Amino acid sequence: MENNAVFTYYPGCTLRTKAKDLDAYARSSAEALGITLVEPENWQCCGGAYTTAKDEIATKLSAVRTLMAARDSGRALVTVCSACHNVIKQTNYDIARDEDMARKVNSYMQNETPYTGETAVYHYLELLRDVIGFDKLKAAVVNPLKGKKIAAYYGCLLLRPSKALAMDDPENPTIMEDFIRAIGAEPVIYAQRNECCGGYITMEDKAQASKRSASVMDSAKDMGADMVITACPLCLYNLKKNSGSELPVYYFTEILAEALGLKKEDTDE
Amino acid sequence: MSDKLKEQILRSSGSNVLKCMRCGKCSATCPSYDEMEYHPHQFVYMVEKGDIEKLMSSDSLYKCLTCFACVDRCPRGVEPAKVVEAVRLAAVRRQGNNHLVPTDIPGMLDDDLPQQAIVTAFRKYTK
Amino acid sequence: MQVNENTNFEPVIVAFCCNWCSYAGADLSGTNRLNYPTNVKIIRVPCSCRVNPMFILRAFQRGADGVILCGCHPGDCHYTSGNYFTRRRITLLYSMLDFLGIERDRTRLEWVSAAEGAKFAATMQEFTDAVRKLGPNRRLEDLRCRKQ
Amino acid sequence: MQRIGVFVCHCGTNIAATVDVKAVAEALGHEPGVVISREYQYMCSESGQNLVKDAIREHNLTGVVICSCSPRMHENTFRKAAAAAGLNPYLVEIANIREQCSWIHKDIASATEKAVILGKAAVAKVHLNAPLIAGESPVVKRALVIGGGIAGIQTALDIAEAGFDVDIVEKQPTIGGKMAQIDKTFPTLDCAACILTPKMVEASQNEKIHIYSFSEVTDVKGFVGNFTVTIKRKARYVDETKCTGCGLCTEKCPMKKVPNEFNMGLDNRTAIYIPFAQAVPKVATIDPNYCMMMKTGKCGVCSKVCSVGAIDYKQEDKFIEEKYGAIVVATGFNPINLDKYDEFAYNQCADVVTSLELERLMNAAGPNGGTLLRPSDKTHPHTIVFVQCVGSRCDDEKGKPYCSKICCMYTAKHAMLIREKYPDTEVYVFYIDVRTPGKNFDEFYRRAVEQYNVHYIKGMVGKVTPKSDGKIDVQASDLIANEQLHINADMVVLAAAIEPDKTARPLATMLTTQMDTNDFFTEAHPKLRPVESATAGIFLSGACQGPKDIPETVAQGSAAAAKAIGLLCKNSITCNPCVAHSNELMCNGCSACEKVCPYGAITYQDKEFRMPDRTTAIRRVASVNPAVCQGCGACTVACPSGAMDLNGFSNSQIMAEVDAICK
Repeated sequence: MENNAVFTYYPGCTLRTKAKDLDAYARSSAEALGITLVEPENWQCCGGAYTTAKDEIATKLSAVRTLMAARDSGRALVTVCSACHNVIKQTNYDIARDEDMARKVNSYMQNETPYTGETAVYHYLELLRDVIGFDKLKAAVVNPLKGKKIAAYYGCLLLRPSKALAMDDPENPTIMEDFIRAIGAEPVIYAQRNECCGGYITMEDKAQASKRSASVMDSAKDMGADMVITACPLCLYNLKKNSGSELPVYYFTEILAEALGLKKEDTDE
Repeated sequence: MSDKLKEQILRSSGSNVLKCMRCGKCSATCPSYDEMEYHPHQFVYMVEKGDIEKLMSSDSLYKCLTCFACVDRCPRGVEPAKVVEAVRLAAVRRQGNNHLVPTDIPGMLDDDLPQQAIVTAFRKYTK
Repeated sequence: MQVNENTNFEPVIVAFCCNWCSYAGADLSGTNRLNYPTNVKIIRVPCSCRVNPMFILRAFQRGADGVILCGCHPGDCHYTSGNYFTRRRITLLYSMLDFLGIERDRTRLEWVSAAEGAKFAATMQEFTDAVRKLGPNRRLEDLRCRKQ
Repeated sequence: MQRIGVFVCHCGTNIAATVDVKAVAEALGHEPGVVISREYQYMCSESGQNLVKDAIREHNLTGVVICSCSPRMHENTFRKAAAAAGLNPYLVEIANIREQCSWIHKDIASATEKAVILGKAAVAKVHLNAPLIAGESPVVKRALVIGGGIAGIQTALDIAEAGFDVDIVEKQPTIGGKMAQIDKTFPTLDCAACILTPKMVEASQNEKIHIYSFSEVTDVKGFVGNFTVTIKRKARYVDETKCTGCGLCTEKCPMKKVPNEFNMGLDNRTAIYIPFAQAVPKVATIDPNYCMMMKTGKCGVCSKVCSVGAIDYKQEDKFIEEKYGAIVVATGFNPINLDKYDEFAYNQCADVVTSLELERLMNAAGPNGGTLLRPSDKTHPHTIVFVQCVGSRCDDEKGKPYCSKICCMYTAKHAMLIREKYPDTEVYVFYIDVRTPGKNFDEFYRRAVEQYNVHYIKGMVGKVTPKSDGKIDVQASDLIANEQLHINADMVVLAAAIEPDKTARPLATMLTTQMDTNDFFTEAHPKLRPVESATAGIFLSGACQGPKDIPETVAQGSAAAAKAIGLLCKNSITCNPCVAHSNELMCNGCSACEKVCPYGAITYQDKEFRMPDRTTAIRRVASVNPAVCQGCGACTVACPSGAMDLNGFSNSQIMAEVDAICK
């Protein structure tokens, strides 16, 4: 436990600007739970989306740099943004299995020690489940969110492709529901929780983004949710801005911090 | 030409379109189905047939959300989203075919839009 | 003597055939009057897995120029898994032959079913031609075994 | 000193036209040990055979070589002739100079030369032939059927009908299997219970049939004709011989909240239970996981109400050992677990059910007494969506690569029955292909469409979203209309793939039979020996060999019975003498042979050996069971010490042939 308690922490670019809450509450909660997060120097943007094409190498390099930094630090890598997590995990999965890709990446980067997917990558939620444990988290809660009916929104990035992400059952996940129970609230299970919010389509097709995010929010509301939580800044944006729903949406780290008694009264939101 | 293009797309996607059994589950699960002119199962089928130019010029390329629902739920492991991505890449790699140009961006922004969206859109729409 | 030998060189070829598929396939090529070279002499074994790689080496030692081993197609073995053993053993034999510097083309493993008379004949023709091109086996033949 | 006779056949002109048979006989006459070399027009004719017989007697031959057609043709003929003349039949060798010489070559000189070489190889081999005696092994006149579903019942009835004793081992408390759970059967729509239960009763009343219910096979030893099987009789805490099946205990049992397996967990049973009214044997069983007496020592109600004193809380598992001549495997199938397919919300919504659950929901003896009601709120469903191929025809680790074969038909049946009984219900069937090869099958499916207006849609369901009002949003593709549909349904029925029972694999290991990668038992030949396993004496019945419907299962059950009867009819079986044997003095006990034997014919024994210095030593040595060995020879090559050899194809014989050819 003690050895595992220090992690390389990759916040990602959005957490530096629009999603500061996601980042700040993740850090303060980790500290309260006895976890040290060390941010690598000079990290770069993960690229936002993983390019699945086999003939794309350059677009995968920044994720490899992050993975290598974690390897060289001798620690596992933790991310909290769903998109960064997805890109980094897919890169790590593919480079460990696709020899051709590993060869090209390593020769492109002129690595002295070739990178072949050695770094362990956790999402912050996995940290809570597998390293800290939801039981311990429950014991650490000072301000249980009793009576709150919370719908967990996974979106597509946290679970899929399930082989690479390997975080939870992609069709009937439980990690966020277990998290919600641990902080004293009641999870609301609704089928649209693992369907896409519309993502980057909001850039050029607001109508489609609205349709997608409304379908998610309506399903959550229909099943009786008081609020929705997510780990992704873009999901949060779509669900709030495009869905037309009144249901509040929060980052999961925010309610985590609230349950741990770390939340400041006046936040940006 | 079409054969070469098909070969390129198959190589780039890493997908084996011959595994498809035409069940249509990809299109059944696709969240963007109604916005698309050609649907995921058609991408797989038309690439297999070598009928790719129609796909290249279709707006459907930019409607796929890369949510991987079709990839995870395909019973045959065909990975339709990777086929769509390969066709889209082939399209935007043609000179002057970038789907998104930087000068368009300011008009798309609002105060809350995370830059993650911009980065991702650039990854997906341009070369 | 060595110079002339290649022109009218007739290789000695030993074919091991499993009783259930390949031997029956060889019979079928006879029944259909499909021609293949007389160089090929068949030894009947119950299963290709009965063939000890030692038999193959023995054939080379005694002056054979090529050895071909025929069994049922994978999955069709009369004894269900015998030809899988054969396949692995021959792979090992190949790596040994490579190590010794013996042309691996002198040894061949083929799957011939009882219905493939034509394939049997064609394979034997082709293998004989290939061995004839390689010339006589001198590296493994033990001259002390050469009688007469 | 060997005295070998060579006989060269002309086969009319078949051989003689391209091979100079006289020259062959002449050349082979000079081979060492050859005392007579003759040629004749037709060796296989009676006079040809007499020539051989006379020569054997006259020259006191120790070996015979026939240069003729393929041994696959007449080896047996000449072996019999030799035996008639007093020579061991395995001292005859055939040189194939027809199919493998005269028929494929045109040039007389080279064909003759080759025929001589083939003859020399045969002579060289026959020098080393040893007389072999085909062993015999007795057959125990009793069969074991593993699995008491319709396949096992049919097999047992047929074997009993032929007059042999047969035991059924069934792991559940009752026989009947999956068919007992089914409501109606396609394509005739007769009630499954009405046709199955009489057979169950027939099996229980047949004095040749003994049913070991609630029992499992735990060990199998022996070989064809002589298997020794250990059967575990699991404790049911009720004395079978005393229980009358009155059912009073099940009425009085206070523990009433046990999920009822027979109804697929859709309702509850008591801790002491009889699975269903027509169970055979009709004997109660206590479920120790729920029984209050077993768990806390407080209760004992069943014991108090039982008038015959059948309850025995202290009963323990018993092991019995029986001998059998033949074993029939009929372990059947189960629907797959659907946890990996939760895009269909099976684990999130009570109204998403499997087809087998729907059978129970529609069955008159089921949880709703035959009225189709939603499990969640017991209301009548008005829109039902069927999803085909859930987990079948998959090329991923979640599903099965094969077609489950029965789903198209039972779904048509369900759809039709629902439309008939509840015409106000809309029924949608999403299909990839409708597969209906079978007598009256396609007509049945067409009736569902044309007469009952079932909506068949070519496409697949992609996402099922249960809603708070109890409705279920079914998102699906319609490939012909090229659109995505949303159906507001009340129930969703999933046609789950079927897979072999989980007990099949450990059983296959015990029986040393082969299975495919899907755990279906492999038949000895896919076309010509469909109900036999590759292991002698083990036969296959029903869905354990592959997905099957009821008519096919019954047909295969009877076929397996016929094969078993064919074996049981014999007093003894003749064994192939060309089997492996181990030289114990050379064997180093490494087990290499044991590992490659596909039949489990090789075992190891500790044996006492006398050492040169008059001490004795215990060594572990291989021993081959000649009744089980099929003579493939895999072990002979695996043996590192050269101890293992094969009769009729020994190392020295094959090398003698090699030498003769290469010389």
